[in-house]
Amino acid sequence: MARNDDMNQSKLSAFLESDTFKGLLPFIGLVVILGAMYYLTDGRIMQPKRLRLLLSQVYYPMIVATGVFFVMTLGSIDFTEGSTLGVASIVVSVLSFYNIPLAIIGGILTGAAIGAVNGFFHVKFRLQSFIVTICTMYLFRGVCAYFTTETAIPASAAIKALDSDNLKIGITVAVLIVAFFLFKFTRIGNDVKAVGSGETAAKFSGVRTDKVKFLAFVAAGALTGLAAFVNVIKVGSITSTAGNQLETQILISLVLGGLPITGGAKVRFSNIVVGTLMYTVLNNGLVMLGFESATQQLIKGVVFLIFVALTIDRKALKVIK
Amino acid sequence: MPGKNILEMRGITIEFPGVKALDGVDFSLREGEIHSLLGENGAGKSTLIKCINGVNRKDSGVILLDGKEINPSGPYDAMQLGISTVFQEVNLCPNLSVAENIFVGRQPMKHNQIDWKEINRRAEELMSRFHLDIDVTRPLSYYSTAIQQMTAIARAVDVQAKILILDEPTSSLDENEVQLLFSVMRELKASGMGIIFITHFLDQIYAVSDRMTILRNGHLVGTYDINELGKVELVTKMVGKDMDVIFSLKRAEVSPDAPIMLKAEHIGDSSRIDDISITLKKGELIGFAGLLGSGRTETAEMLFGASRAVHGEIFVDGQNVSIKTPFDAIKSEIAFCPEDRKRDGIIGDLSIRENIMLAVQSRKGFMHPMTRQEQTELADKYIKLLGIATPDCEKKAGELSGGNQQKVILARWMAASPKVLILDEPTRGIDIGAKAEIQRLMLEMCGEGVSVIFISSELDEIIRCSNRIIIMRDRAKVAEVDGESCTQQDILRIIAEGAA
Amino acid sequence: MSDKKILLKAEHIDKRFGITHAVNDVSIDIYAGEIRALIGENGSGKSTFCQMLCGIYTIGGGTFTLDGQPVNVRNQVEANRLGVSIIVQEMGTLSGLTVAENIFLGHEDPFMHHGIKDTPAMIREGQKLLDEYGFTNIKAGAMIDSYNFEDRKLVEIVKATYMKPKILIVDETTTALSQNGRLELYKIIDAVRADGRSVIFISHDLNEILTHCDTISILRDGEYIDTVNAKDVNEDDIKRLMVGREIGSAYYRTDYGKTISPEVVLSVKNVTVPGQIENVSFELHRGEILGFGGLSECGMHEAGKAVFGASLDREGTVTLADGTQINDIPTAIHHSIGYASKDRDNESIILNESIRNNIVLPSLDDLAENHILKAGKLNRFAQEFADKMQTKMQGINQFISDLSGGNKQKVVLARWLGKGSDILVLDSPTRGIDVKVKQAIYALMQELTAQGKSIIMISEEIPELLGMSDRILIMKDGRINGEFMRSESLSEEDLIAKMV
Amino acid sequence: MAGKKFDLSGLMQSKVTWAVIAEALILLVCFIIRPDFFSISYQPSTGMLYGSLIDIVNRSAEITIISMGMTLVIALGGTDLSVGALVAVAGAIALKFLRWDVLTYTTPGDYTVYPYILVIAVPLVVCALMGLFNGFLVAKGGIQPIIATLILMVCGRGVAQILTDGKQFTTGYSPFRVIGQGSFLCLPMPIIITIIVVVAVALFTRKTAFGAFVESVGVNPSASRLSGIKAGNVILLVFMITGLLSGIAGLIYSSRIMSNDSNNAGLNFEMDAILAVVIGGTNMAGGRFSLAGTVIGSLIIRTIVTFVYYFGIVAEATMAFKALIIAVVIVLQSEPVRKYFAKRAAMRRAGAKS
Repeated sequence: MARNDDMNQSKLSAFLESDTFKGLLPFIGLVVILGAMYYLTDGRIMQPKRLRLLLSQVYYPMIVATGVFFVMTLGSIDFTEGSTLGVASIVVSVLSFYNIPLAIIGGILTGAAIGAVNGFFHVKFRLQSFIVTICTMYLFRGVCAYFTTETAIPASAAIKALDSDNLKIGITVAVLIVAFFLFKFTRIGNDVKAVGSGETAAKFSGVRTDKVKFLAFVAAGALTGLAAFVNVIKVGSITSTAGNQLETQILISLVLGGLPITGGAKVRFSNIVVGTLMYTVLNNGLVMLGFESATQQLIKGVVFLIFVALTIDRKALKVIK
Repeated sequence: MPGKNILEMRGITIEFPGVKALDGVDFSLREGEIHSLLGENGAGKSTLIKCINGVNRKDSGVILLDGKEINPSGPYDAMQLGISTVFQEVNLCPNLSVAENIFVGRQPMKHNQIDWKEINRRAEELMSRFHLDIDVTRPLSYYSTAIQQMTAIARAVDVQAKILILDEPTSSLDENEVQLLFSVMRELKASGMGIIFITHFLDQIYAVSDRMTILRNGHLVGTYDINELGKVELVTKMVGKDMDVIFSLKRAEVSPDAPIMLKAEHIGDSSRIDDISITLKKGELIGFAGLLGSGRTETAEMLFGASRAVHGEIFVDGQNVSIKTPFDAIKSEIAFCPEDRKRDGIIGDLSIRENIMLAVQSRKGFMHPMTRQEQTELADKYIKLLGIATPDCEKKAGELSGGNQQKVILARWMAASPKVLILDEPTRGIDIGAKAEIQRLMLEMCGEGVSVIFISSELDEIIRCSNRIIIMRDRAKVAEVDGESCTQQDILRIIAEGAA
Repeated sequence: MSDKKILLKAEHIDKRFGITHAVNDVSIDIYAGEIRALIGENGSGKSTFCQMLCGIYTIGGGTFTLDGQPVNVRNQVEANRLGVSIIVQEMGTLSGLTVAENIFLGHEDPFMHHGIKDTPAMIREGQKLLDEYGFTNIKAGAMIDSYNFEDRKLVEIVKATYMKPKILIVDETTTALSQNGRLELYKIIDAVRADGRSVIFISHDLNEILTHCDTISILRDGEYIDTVNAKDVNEDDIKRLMVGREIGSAYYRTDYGKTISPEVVLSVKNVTVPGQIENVSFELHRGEILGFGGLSECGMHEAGKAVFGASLDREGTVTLADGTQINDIPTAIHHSIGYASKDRDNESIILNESIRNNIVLPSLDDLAENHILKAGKLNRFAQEFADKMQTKMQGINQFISDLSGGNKQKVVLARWLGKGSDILVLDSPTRGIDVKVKQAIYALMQELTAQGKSIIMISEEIPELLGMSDRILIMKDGRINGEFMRSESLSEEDLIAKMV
Repeated sequence: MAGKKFDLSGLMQSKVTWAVIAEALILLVCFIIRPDFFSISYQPSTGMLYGSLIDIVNRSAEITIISMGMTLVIALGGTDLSVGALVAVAGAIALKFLRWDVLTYTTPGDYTVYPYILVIAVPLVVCALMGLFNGFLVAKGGIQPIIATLILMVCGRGVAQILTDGKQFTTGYSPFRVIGQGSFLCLPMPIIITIIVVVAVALFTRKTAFGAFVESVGVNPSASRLSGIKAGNVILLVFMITGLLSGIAGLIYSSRIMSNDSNNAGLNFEMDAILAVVIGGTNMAGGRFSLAGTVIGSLIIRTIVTFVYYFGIVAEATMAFKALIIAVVIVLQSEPVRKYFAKRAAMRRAGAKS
């Protein structure tokens, strides 16, 4: 009776391949991880105090992830976020002594400027985003290290006073809502997805592809600048390792959230929220379970592998632009 | 009136291993005449020229220069006899000066030293004769191809050559450089020189030459006065090969008791094709007809292991073979030219040589590589055999035209000398000349015992070439018709019946 | 019709191939001493009818009465004996034999002396016949393969006519002959008529028929329609009789002489893209289909891109009627120019996107109400235009990569229909698409031009160019090399002459 | 046919020329600052030659070795982010085998707990297997190389730390010291190992058809598969080679410091290797690759670090300065810039024509 085994086997694999399952997968993943952590830490993770601490770790990665989401939908990759956060945080801290609004704007503008550098080299010289962002990562990592060699740069007391959860939640939610609106209801979302799934065809259909790509990088930088402000409130002073490995963390979060690495039409806005939450919960859970950092990294790697294997979109295998 | 014949060639035959480059060709050149020589590449033009200037030895026939029989042993010997050639790539020394190039090998001496002043003076005088006032002492590479050509011609003139051969001189010249060359040619013609002009630009032939000789496949089609033949007539004579080829295409004769080369029984994969059986005799050509998406490509991919067949067996030459990957298929000598040339066939960035040797090399595995020499030989053999229009085998395959790319892929699989060759839409998207070529090659391979599966949506091609035709509809084999008797109408009706 | 003696009476002739009804109850009378043309579209049964008469096919039903006696010919040799001979379209002579052997094939007995073939006599006799026919350049003793296609056809004519057949069938032979070959053939068939015998002449060349034949019988889809006198009909009447039926065959446009409005919608002035096209200038009129033809690398595709503002470093100007210059794609689209590329999967459709997004993309700005896009509105917009093009799909949110080639092209056209583009640049719009969908696209093109839109159609298929364009520009080596207005007499050769 | 025109514009087009020019420029600037930059002296004490040039080649050994494998991975159209982590793993295993039981031998001395062959072989085998794991994910799993190797990048260092329980072992075992600090024919051992590796990879790719297979799979994987190339095996082998080479680099790195600094061993090595390959002219989208170009690329990166050191820039900013110069080189090699130069060269030649 080989025939009907084939039948249900192929039905199962068909289901696994189908888009609906792929769409749901991240949510299932989040529930599974939450459930596992709840069980393993026998409920301690859900305690209010713990929950607030967990949430406080979500804010700035969520904002940065929103920016990177637009870049990855283009099919490109942005490795600069970590060092952008570092440099922007320095600017925010220095300006925080003058006045707070200036600090916020300064942070955003610095981030936007770095994003513009990425965008300019990627578009004008048609260099792969991968290469450009590695160079800028190094460059601004060095700049950040240079300024924080002697001592960490302190932020003004005034800015630290702002450190209240509802402010941070407010900013994050606002960013998410605005980004969702732009993505879903305006031309930007369509353009970005079009460039991701077929750049030449998009160009031939009237999409200003170069402009879209440039603005995506600038937006990612600006949002990271805003995240720097949120980070400075929480951290208070900037050391040379600020934002270290943030770019890998964001990449993993978004992929855990179900974002296909090649971008294009299959991206869902929910990838950002689910991915960042999942990463933070996983991170916190492992810390609470007492694994030292080495094993934590190991487990994160394995979890990441499982999700990647399931969500990979074989049809859209392309070189990263 | 053009003068007496200064050059006569009668019954010239030259054979290269396996191919008769020139077969009993007569050619004559008069004094003070521009005589164009034309034909498709591979027609024998350059072989004839190389025979005149001694590069190729002629197997039979006679060459008369001013009535005396000559047998030049090489270009230098020919130059002594007064025959100079300007090749397409102008083979002079770029680093030497213009003047030196004109007098290389025969510098005027003054008390046993080279008399440079004399050389420059005469070079300048020659160049002014062609209304070019250039600094003859600068290196040749400094100047454009047009001026380099003029230097080569000046050299021929200075040697009082009687016959000047120009091989594709205008291919890299722009408009006014071509006019400059023509004015020089007309001057030389007036001075009594006989000029043989080879070009593929038809309007240039009409512009400057008095007579023309057309070669095709090594045969002399005819010599005509310029106004005797209209352009369309000229083309059909030159390209006549295709009309010939199309009408002379005959289905391969398959003896009834020829061994079954390929037998596939009830092959199918669950999702796309459920159950197809095919038998293919040695040297037989089966056509696959059907609308797009009727499963022809899917069936071919299963035979070749490009997609996994879930059930059914495949026998090659009698033995049961399990074909899971293209590698297994190639091991059991099945070859497959895919439909989507760009995606699955040509590897654009690699050279033609690398593309052609790919299948042979992958069968050998990377541990015992083919030497660069073997690869070039293999590539050149098929470039010549299939008439791929390329200067050499190092050109990037991606830069070739559609027809030539298709020939490169065909060469890749012919080189692997398969028993069964599957061709998926080999003639799509290429111009009329190449289409006929590909069909001729296919039938030639059948003649040599290769069994061919020919998938095409051009019904006239299928009918013309196939011994048997399998008609597919909605991923199933609905009919098998004898190629001889059926017409387009029958196939269309069988196909149409089913389609909703 | 003169009341001459009936030479051949065919009553209720019928023939089926499997399920196709090739000849359906045809009754024709052919009189002595006339040249009867037998015409009809491909597949109308005219060849089958004649091949039944001379024994190539067995007679399905009905009887042939020749000169009063019923005949049922089993093979060509018997046919010749009864006075019926045929010159087929393809190669009628057998390679490997001498010319003389070919001429007397099947009638060797006069040369047989108790079993031994007297070859020299045969050659002598053959040469006599050849000289009689005036084909002096053909040697009876030589092998037939040494002659080119045309001379072999002349030998075939001699073979078919030397024994004075009562009825000579000439099946589309003239297409393969050059001008002087055809003159020879006309001389011979006139001689047959003068001798009181008759000829059945099958050809597509209507003016050849009108000049050389007395009466014309028309077949359509295997059925006999009518017989008319050549003198009292012209080409249009014959065409109408031949085509007649409403469905199907009106594949291309059948209207000729449509006046194109002088209003210029787009003017292109000496546009140059280095290395691809050189100062191309032309104008596009409202409601016109401007065809672009040429060999594959002639630059016509780049010209299409230049008009759309898609070529990078382009010199020269592309200006609309209202003076706006088109220099990049967004302005082109904004000023209602649409472009469907030859490389459809890469440059026209976004493969990994839904059908809806592919259709709405250029019109996003128009659909947005102060920058806000409502999903419902987009869906309705996409559904409306997809349905207008009868695209076969499950739903507009289905991924476009699952559609067939024809349906993908429909989505591209739906996109520009939705955008309301007045000027459409279509590059090989029907490449690799099924027959039925091709018809739909041609119908759409005519509808659009009727609404006053103008189309630039770039195509590599000459019949498509001839069939659809009001005006055709032929490109060669990056330059416009010829311009033709739409007319019935325009033939493929005219276009090819400019292309080569 | 003599006299093939000297194709200046062709040379201008190729990226390798730009790499060589950049290297020469940087060396020149170093020379101006420190005239003794090029001096090479023989140091009897260590029996080795000594001088900045030697130092550059010596220090760049690890990156050059890794980037040989990386060139093949990039030629396949992918990237390998896990090389840095594998360097740490190799070092950790080697030191583990050298000082298996910390308790009994507290002080580092000239001893080895396990036979020396294990100290060398096991790390290499483990790294090769990790490379194979990457290859398996890409070839069979169909996962993008950047994602597949990201997994080992993340948990590779974790494995290294677990093996050494987070501690940092040191050893004084002299044969192990030879790898990183020994000398042969008065050249530092890492240079010798690099030469061996470069020659071996070059022979393997160019003498056998493997190089051609890698290029064809890199350009058009489906056409190669349909031509009979076992694309899967080619990918597996390439990632295994890269893993093995990372192992070798790991041994050299840990032998230089005679300990297994798992946290920063091989940090950002993957970035340096990728940049070396890109500067060397291999196209990131896969296809033609040039091993020689990569060697030059790696030397450029090392020269910049030395240059920055000589220039007196504070250590922290070296990374920034390195990035800046690399960025300049990459921009110069980018397609629009090269096309601009080619056009200018053509115009100059055309100028001569009229």
